[in-house]
Amino acid sequence: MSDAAIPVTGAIKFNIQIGDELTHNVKPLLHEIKHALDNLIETGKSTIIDLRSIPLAPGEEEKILNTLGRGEVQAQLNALGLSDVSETQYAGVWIVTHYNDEQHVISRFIEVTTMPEILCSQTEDVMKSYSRLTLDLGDNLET
Amino acid sequence: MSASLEKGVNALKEQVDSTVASFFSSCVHCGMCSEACLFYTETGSPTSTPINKTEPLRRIWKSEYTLLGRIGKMFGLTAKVDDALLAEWETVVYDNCTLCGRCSMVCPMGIDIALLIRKTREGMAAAGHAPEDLIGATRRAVTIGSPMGVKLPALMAQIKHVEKDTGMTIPLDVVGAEYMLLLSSMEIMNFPEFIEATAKIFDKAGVSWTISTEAFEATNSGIQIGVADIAAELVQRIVDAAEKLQVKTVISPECGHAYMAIRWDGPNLVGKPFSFKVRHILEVLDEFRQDGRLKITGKETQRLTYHDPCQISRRGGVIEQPRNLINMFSDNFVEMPDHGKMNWCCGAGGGVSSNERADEVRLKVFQRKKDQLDAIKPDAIISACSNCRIHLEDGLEEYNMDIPLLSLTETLAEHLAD
Amino acid sequence: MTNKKDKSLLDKTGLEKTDVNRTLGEMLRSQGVSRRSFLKYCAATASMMAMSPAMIPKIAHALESARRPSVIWLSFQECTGCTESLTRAHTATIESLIFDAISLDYHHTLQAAAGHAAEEAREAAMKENFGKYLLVVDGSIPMDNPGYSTIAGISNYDMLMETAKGAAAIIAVGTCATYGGLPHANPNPTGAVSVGDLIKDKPIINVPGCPPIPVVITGVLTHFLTFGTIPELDHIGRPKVFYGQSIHDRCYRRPFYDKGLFAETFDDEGAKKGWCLYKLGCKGPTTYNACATTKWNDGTGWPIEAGHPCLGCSEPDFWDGGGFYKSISMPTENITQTAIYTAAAAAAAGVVLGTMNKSKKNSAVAAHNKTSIDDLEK
Amino acid sequence: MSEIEFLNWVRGQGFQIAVIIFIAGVIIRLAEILLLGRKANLAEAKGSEMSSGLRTIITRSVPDKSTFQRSTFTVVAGYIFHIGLFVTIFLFAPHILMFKDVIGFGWPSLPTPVVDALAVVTIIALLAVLTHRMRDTVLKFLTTKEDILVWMLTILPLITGYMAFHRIGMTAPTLLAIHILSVELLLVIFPFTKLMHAFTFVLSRWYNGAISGYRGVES
Repeated sequence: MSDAAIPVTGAIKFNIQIGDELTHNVKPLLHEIKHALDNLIETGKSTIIDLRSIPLAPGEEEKILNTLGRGEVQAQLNALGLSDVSETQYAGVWIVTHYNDEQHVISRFIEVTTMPEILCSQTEDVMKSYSRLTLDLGDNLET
Repeated sequence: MSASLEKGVNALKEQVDSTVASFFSSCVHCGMCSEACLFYTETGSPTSTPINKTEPLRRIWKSEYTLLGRIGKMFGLTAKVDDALLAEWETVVYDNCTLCGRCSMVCPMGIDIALLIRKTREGMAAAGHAPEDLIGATRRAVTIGSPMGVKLPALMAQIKHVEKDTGMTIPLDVVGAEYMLLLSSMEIMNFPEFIEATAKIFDKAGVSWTISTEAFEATNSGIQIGVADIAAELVQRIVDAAEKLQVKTVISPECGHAYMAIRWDGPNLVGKPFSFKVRHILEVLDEFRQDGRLKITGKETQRLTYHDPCQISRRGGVIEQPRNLINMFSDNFVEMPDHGKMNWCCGAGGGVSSNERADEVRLKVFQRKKDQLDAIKPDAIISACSNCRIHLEDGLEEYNMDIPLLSLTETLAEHLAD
Repeated sequence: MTNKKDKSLLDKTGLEKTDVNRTLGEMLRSQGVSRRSFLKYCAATASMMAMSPAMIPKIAHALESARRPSVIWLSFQECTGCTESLTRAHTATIESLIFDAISLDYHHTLQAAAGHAAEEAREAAMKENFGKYLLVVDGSIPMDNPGYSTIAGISNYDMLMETAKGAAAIIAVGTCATYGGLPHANPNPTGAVSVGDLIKDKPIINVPGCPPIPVVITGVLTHFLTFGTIPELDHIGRPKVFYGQSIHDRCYRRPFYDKGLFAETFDDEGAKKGWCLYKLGCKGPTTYNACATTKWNDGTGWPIEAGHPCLGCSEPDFWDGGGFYKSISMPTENITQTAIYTAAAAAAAGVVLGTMNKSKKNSAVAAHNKTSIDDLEK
Repeated sequence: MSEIEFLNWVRGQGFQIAVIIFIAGVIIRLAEILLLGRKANLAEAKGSEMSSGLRTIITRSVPDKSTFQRSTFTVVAGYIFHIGLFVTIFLFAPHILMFKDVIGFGWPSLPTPVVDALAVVTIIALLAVLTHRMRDTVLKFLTTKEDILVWMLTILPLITGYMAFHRIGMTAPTLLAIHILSVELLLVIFPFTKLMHAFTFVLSRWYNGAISGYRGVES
């Protein structure tokens, strides 16, 4: 398989010759992304597509990811294992991949949004960090 | 012993063989046979659907010769044959069927429906459900020797006329003659010209022939009414005469069912192969033609068509011969749509013409023949069956059509070169 | 490897008591899990439960306030494959959270305690959480002779009935517990029955499969944990989210079936080209499971992707389907032999019946009275 | 009984019972017919029975022009549903596997969408045939309860097969089991109804051709 935008699941590769768009799910999915982009422009609403819920033949996920390509933003989270968040060559189309701590993909989403929610600092965490910083500063003053 | 249901049922049981069983096993009720039968197409009556006419025989086959039917019979579930059924079927089987066999040619399963109806008649007759008129005709055939009651003196009188008109001698009871000619009562009474024509042709062809004074009647009411015993008795008379005169070939005249009776049913009725050949007059004439014994002069220019008598062409196998012969004296021969083995019956064969009760329907179904004739508008119709000929004349008159009927043998004789 | 993965489960089963009144949200926060991590956890959970991503906020909310349920796991006539499968699901941070969130109070394969101590743990958990605990069962129950399978001298039947009494719901894990499975296969020597055959008054969630897909087991646990309810079930008690569609309908090789392109053997061109495995006995068309989308081994593949037909393991009586390599359109019995014997017997019967026909006809001919002209009228 | 148990039963015992009745029935019926025998024809032959009989087995599949014109619907609809039945029964890959299992050999199949489309066409043709049967005077007159039963048990496997293939209304194992059961019902009634024409047409056409051919007529 050609190099995908994002490393794909699975160490084992089967020697299976597949025809183009075996499940006929690749094109419809790309169209769905197009409509989601349109919806984002018109109404500002985000769309999330769970790639695990779609039956795909070996290689088809790579095909989708290849088509979407790489864009300007690539971010890595370290929260309960790694997560990759990257914008594709189509601005507004993001790929969010969650790994467990054994580097296995546990879920992969295509998010059509201006900014995936998971990248934003969460209010709860911000509040927690405020109190922690306050606490830390207090400690420093004391020492 | 008189006719009874018991005898009828037994007769039907006798009729079942592997052909009957496979035919009934194959029927899918597609109804296509109805469209092959002029008694349906011209009346629209579904009871005239050919396969329906076989119902009494079908019930016997089902209840006596099939596993499920026999089990059903034990529980009274399989339909029975009773007098009421046979009485109801009498008009269906005798008045509305000429045994023309067109249905047998059309059935996609290959069921020989005409054969089944013929077999059904055996049971009907034995059970006393044959039409009065047919019984009368059969009685005359057995007791007098002719269904029309024609006796030897009548024949002799006609022969005298012919001899007087032509100056020829009609050979009677000549031992060792090559051919023995049979005649139908209708020819003797209505068309004595046939005797004259035949005599002329045979004379020109230079063959030896004879008429038996003991067995000159060709028709066989036994096969029309459906009593094999009587049919056999009538055939036996001819066999006896032919053997006595030591002829090589017996000639069946221009009569449909007579040919069926003597040519195809005959040996099977009497239970042994014949020691002589049986040929239809048209077959004999065509043989003469092939041998160059027929010298023809002059051509008919009028538009001629040929009506195939069912028992001679479709059921008898004489199809090419009449056409070969007509083409000798005609250069304007046209075929009706559905000719030859697919020709439509005139509507009067199979005993229908002897059955006064069927007169109305017989003329009604003539519409089919009228449509055929209207399609080609011939100047004259040739046929090779006296019964067809009489009925065609009747029908043409009924429908105000003015087309003359010709006998093939007679027309040929007129064109003989001197 | 197993040890490492089982670690947290074992931790949980060492009769260590945690405060059951704390919500999951509180618990996670106390462990220093960030909100962002929690969101990631919710997203992964939604994906695992085969729920729409739109459900993520709802899941987050539900998990926030979810309480740790006590779980009792009973193993009867089984091969431990289901537990093996479950531990495969328990590989890493995210999923381990789910198990951190439950209190697995009894599981005789995984727990450290043994003998009386183990049974005491079960009884204690039952008593403490009566009416609230979740009962997980794998394995079938022998009804022929209780001696076929006992635990601590207690027959499987007795233990099931006793433990089921106080259960809020029962999850039957694996085809043995759900439909009898292998022990139930013809001729069923132990008289094996399923949980559902014995218990009629409790909600039962059937999670069949031999074994079930690990994330399906955890998915169902998570659903219960998240919403405190049982998921929507199909007509044989399976959660519709996982068992709603047949393998065949979700199979990526389906286009080959539609085109009529089949592998005829395991090593022919068709097999190499990845064609449909129908002819090799694939039970995909009659099997409802999530394999085609969820896949196995951390989503790396599944039997059909590996070139092997589906065995139909999540369906009742899949052992008695005439063979794993016999296509579902084939008869399960040896018809050829039956046909030959039948033909021979029928030929004999046919000769008898045919001869009867012939003799009937002959006697009709013999009974024939010569019909003369005088016999035609009545 | 679970649905898979039901499916296993129809694939196992149920199928076995149906096949036993079908094979035994067909053989007994054929023996019943053939052992009746028929008398030798004593008339001088004008043609060959054998060659004419064999000819008619083939030629009777095609009606003459005039018959076709008079029975166009019956012929066309009949052709369509017979071809449709042939294709759906014998050229559908899963069915061929079944035959292969029973008789030991198989043959190539048609692509599934082709069979699928033909199944629909066949169902439509059979519905049209029944409608015609109910409306045509002659057919209405000839129609017996057996005809209706046979019609129902012929269309049933097509409908259930279509439903099983497209998974309409019920779960796949149940649909498949119902489909197989419907075929088994068809097999059971087969030898005792007009369905036997599938075998006996060879006999009756042969006899027809032989009878005619003996007299020198091509029938």
